[in-house]
Amino acid sequence: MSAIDIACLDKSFGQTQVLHQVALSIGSGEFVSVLGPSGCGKTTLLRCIAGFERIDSGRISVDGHLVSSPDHHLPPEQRGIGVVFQNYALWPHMTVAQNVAYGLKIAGMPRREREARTAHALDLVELGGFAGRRPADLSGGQRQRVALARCLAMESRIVLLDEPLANLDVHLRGALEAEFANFHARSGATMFYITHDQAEALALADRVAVMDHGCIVQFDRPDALFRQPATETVAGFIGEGRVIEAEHIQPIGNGHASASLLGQSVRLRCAPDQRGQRSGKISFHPGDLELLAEDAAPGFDAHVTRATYRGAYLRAELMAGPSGSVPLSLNVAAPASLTPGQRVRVGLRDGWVIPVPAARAQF
Amino acid sequence: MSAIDIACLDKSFGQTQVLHQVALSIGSGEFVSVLGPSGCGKTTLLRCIAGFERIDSGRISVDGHLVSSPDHHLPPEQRGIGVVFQNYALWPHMTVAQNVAYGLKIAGMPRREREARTAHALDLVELGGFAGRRPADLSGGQRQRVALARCLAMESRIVLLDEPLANLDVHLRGALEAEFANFHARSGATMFYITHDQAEALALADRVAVMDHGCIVQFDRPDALFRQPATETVAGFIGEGRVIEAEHIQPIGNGHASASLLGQSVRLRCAPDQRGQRSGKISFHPGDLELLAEDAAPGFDAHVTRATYRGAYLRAELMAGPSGSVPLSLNVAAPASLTPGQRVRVGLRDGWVIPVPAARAQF
Amino acid sequence: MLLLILFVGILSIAPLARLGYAALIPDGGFDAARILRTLAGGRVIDATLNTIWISVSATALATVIGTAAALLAGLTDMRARTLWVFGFVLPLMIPPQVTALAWLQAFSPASPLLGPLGLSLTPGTRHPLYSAGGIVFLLGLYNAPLVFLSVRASLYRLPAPLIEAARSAGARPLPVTRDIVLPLIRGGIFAGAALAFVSSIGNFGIQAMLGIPARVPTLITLIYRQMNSYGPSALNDMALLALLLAGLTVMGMAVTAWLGKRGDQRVDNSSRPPRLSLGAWRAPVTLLAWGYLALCLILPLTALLGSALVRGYGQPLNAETITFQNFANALFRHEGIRDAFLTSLWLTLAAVAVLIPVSVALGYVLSWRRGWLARGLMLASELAYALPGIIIGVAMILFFLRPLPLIGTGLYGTVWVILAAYLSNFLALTLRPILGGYAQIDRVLDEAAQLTGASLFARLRDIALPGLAPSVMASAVLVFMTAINEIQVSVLLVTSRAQTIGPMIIFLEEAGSSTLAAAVGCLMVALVLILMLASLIFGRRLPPGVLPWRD
Amino acid sequence: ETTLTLYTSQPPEQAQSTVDAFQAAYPDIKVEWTRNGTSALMNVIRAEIEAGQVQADVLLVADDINLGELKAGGHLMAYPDAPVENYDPATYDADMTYFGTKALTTGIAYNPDIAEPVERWADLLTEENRGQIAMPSPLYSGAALIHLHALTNAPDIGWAFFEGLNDLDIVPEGGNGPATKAVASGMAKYAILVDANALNAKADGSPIDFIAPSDGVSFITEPVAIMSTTDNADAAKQFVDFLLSEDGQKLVTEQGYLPIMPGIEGPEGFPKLSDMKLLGYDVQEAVKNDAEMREKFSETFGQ
Ligand SMILES: Nc1ncnc2c1ncn2[C@@H]1O[C@H](COP(=O)(O)OP(=O)(O)OP(=O)(O)O)[C@@H](O)[C@H]1O
Ligand SMILES: Nc1ncnc2c1ncn2[C@@H]1O[C@H](COP(=O)(O)OP(=O)(O)OP(=O)(O)O)[C@@H](O)[C@H]1O
Ligand SMILES: [Mg+2]
Ligand SMILES: [Mg+2]
Repeated sequence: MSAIDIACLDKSFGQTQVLHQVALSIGSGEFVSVLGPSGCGKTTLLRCIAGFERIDSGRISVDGHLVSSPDHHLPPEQRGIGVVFQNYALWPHMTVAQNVAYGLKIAGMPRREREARTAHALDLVELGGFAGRRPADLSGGQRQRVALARCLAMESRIVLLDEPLANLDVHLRGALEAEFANFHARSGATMFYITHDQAEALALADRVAVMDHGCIVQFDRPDALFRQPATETVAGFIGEGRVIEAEHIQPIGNGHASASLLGQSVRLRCAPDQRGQRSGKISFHPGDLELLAEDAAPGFDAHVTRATYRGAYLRAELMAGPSGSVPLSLNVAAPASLTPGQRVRVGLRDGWVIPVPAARAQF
Repeated sequence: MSAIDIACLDKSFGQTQVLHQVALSIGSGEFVSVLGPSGCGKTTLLRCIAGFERIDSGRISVDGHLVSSPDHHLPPEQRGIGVVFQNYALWPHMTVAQNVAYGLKIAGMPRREREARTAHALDLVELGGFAGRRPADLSGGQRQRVALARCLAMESRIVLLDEPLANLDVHLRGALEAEFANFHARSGATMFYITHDQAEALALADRVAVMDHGCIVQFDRPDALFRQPATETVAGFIGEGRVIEAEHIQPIGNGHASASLLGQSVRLRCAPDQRGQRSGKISFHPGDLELLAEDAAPGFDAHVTRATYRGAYLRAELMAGPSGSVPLSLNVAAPASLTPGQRVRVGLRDGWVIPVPAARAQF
Repeated sequence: MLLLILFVGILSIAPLARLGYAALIPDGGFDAARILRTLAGGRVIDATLNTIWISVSATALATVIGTAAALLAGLTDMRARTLWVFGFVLPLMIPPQVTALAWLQAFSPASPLLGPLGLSLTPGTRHPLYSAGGIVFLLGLYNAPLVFLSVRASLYRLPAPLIEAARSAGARPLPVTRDIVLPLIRGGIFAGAALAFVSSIGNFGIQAMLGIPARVPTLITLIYRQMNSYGPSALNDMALLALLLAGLTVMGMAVTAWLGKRGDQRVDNSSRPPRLSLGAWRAPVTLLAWGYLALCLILPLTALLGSALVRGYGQPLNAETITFQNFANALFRHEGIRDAFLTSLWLTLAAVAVLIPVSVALGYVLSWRRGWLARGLMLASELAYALPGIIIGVAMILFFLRPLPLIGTGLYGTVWVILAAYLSNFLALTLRPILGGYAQIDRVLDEAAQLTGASLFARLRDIALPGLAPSVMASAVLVFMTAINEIQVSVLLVTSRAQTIGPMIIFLEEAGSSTLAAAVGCLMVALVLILMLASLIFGRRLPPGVLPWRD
Repeated sequence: ETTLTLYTSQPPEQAQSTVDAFQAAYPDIKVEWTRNGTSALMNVIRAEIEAGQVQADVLLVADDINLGELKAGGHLMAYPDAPVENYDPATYDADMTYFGTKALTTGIAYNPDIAEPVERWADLLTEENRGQIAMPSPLYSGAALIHLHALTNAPDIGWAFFEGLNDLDIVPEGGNGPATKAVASGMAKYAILVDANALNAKADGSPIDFIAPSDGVSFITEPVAIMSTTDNADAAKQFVDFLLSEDGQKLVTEQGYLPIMPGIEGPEGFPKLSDMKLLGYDVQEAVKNDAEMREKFSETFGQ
């Protein structure tokens, strides 16, 4: 049975429609990430599920029970859904421990057990020593961790998290990512995890929903999103994908196609039902490009416009194509050195033909 | 001349000392990132520079003028410093445009010019269409962008930014990173940029200050931090570095040393004045490890404990060493597949001997 | 800062010091024995104890009613909230004596209300309102709108996510209110309580009308009695009693301030205010709320209107006796009434216009700068509010009688003394809610503006003032309502050149023109109602939450 | 042109008409007047005295105990040549510092809808009237204070009457205004009230009427006095002259009060001064034992 079932959901604020016909079906115990650019409606979707917003049309069911429809609205406190808020929403008049314990107290848990659970949750987020502080005396990241602990302590069956790691450093993030994975494995709770960090989304989730302008554009397993993006938006959003125009796309069977890219013939992956197209969009990631020797073939000439140091590698922004106007990105292993203006030759190892929606497909 | 000069700065809140003897000298026009775990005192340091906190001891000079010392305190409005706050600090009663324009209005800029500048700043953060909204009607990321635009519009000579990109998605982040770089190049302003994202810090900064527990542990160029971390903390914090114990470290000249690691002899980089040590800490990054054939030598045996999908690559967490208790991380290029429990053999391509502070160095 | 010190210094501290001098050193010598004799009399001690428990209980009652009303209007989806809030605030405009008399009549043997229902008291039994309990009851009802205004302002700054977080933790509306909402608006609640306390302790109208027949002496009635006695020491004794009352009041304010400050109430107010659904309770709660209004507004209002529509007080109102003569007289015949009204109106507006900026500035210093100087200023302002109005009047006379050093002529006998007295007396009234407002604003907003180079003044105008808008509006409404028909302060200061409407109504009463006085009262209520309606129309462009009666 | 400052307790309308009439008679004198209740005025004057800056030149207030007190403090100026030839010496001060201008008697008011008229003060003391008599308090009202002095002075009334009231649960409260309202609204059957209050209300149609008890009424004279600190003694004297003149006394009738110059008709419906038994008292004595009197009163009524 689905833990959360959303059908045809619309939501507007005044004149602006924020969610358009959102449909999602999340299995019980599933870990779903929602990924999308700022302002695309992620938080609004979460608030609809939690019951903070009434919906304009459509329906939301939780565990098979209808909780939201335009004329039925179960109040949030009766949905049994845990939420970590984007702006923390800590209660300023309570100490850290009281913030974490409040939900347990409301649930009527005996004091002893409550204190143990609170202490444990605070330890998980490495805030054991801060139990007596007030939120105002904490750093930004510490506040976020309190919000997290507050939700973890409730051990709800369904947990919604709104960018829970946005303010944390890599280490803590790594640790808490692992903790989420653990918590999920241990408790079997259904998790609905909003993030704008695709690495986080891909690493944690069973499935990822990519949103854009209030619509869900793809809802699929992480590797499918990465390797077979359904639209340009998804392709561009995941793994620093690059979308460029190719010509003469011709399926050659076995999920592959040949195409002509910047005047060179290349071999790409494609959908099984891909048809021949005069032109189309293809996508690839920086890791799919490699630096070649001066005049190796097949390859593209390009010049470097910007090179930034990324620790393990150097990220180079390139301009390629006949008129030097197609932007590409390339990762080069660390000891290398590239300077703006330098001319290089690059090769494409892998790429994907973005399928054309059925209605528009034509040769 | 230094734009910001900090000497022997101490700062406590009540009983807790938050900053310990912080010293930093930031050149005019330099882009400095401050990197450190949550709660280490980054925001507090920023607030001291901006003039919101009085300092307990030490001194802060801006452009050669003393602005803070225990008995002298120039109020923030006279320092001419721009700040982007961690929690945005938008004025709720003003529209987005009014928020951005307020500082210009105060500075007495004529309306026409002010409007143009405001519109430009909002366009930069892709909020052109939101000028008339109030902060309460914006998403979290949109609020952050308004805060950013507000600061950019002021074009201060010194700009302090407190995690300005924390709530933004990768794309916008990339765009704004580039915008910061541009702004910096164009204006020659001195930038003091707090972040917990080391990739951001390394990519943008001329120099990076790494903080921990209220102290500056290293202040150096990005590549130096990455390749020659001064302490274990830095090594661990940058580029997902791993620190493990090695024995029989012996300099072999030319900035290299030999050592014995998990029973294998390896060649490492070291400081020019490195001396022989019976044991010491060495550091390396996931990218320095490579997957080897079954029984290639030299190499270490390990088993996989967790493998997560990261898009371009697979991140594997390993346990190595005689008793299988030394944790390692390894990145494997995309098409590979590793499963928990699997045994693998890995080799170390590069590593760095963490120098022992002079006083403690001994054989 | 210097200006603030001057302002509070001249308007609050100096007249008070002059009064303290009159009280403690009557004839150039400090006479401890006299002070002891005056204060240690059995009657004074009795009155002090009565005063304390009556005003504390009345404050508690007012706080409960006012807070409940604010929660209803500010947090729930009760029907017709705007209209209801109008009705809830309006009784502030009806003089307390009228309210008290209306209640007395409603439950008297000859009651036109209960009589037909067969519920009226048998003649000869003691009226139940003639008791300490009765005083507490009426004072509580009368002062509830003060608390309401203050709490309402606080509620607007409460961000919805804090409530949502509690609801997603499983808390139903009642626990949410108890655990999250109330602690976060406690600044507003206790600011309101402080106002209610001061207003209760110094309310002569109700305490005298019910307390004297009930033989419950209180300090304020004692002071007025002293005031009417003869002899050279009368003024000094009265000043002494007034200081005692002021002392009690300041203690009360200190307690409420302390209670109100505990706990961090700073909230991020860039999100929208919350609203809880009453669900099935909506209809009954709405009914109850309107029932309360009927009692507290309609009762005294009909009494007032009933008197205004007949020629002679006590005539039954019917087709034969009904007349609009009184209204016509008030509006067109008596020029004095019109002049007095206009004077009151501009005095009130001037007081609001001066007090609001001063309070915002003073609040800034008190909330974000602190320091003993600021505390001293605040204490002085509260003392001035705590003193019964009539005492302020005396202090003003004592202080402003001589020609002022720089100007050369005295202000005495002009409207300016009345304005000065208003400024001195009502400073605390505006300061309290505004301090409550500051408690909820995160200082980082001010810091962000500081960075742009904005001066303190610009920041007060552009950042603090709009952020405080709901509190500021509540303050302004409080001052307006209190000052427009103010009596006690100005009654000693009015002259043929400077008349205000409050004393004018009293004089009409004294001259036996009760029905004309009632007509003037009705007109005042109508005027305020019109102003409120106008504010709804012209207030559309104001940010939400600024007008207490609009969402 | 001289400016005269007048402090008066007359209702504003009447104060204005008095001042207008005076200015018409003496065009070169301008009167600035302050109107307030007697006790409020006395407080103002006390404060002014305390500050050493007395503003008033002339006082025209309700009762003479207040003036007696000012006189005792040396704050009043004597006017030996005042035109008092026609007046009863009981109406002005023997030392010529203040002069009565009208008579306000205190008698019994009743609501004809619910009560019967009575003859004498003692008739009020019956069980049916328990809690049904409104009475201004001498602690607040000047007229009531004089009433207390006068009645306790009268040998056949005395304190017994007030004790009787207390036994009936009567609590004196406030001034004449509330007492008038109490009777007119039917909350009380009777009130101890000033004539003008009752009779003017009656004229307006209120259900109220006035009785002058046969065993005597107390009265106040609304005296006028000149402050000793005045700079305009001449103008002040002219003001006193005017009030005591025939024109001045006719004005009193117009304003709805009983004039005290013999031969001048009172307003319609008012009992004639000569038909009433007036209960006097010794002002000097009253000023002296005032505190004692209040004390005893408070004790009697347990206030
Ligand atoms: N007003 C205060 N009173 C007491 N302690 C405080 C106060 N403000 C900050 N601290 C403490 O000082 C330490 C440093 O806080 P700071 O805000 O500088 O951290 P930070 O490095 O900015 O962290 P983050 O990355 O989480 O924002 C934290 O442990 C915090 O709890
Ligand atoms: N109360 C509101 N009134 C009007 N518009 C709103 C309101 N709340 C949100 N919006 C708008 O709805 C859109 C979606 O907002 P939402 O908060 O869901 O975005 P988000 O995807 O969570 O973004 P972010 O990653 O920046 O938090 C935004 O354009 C926002 O400006
Ligand atoms: Mg969001
Ligand atoms: Mg911080």
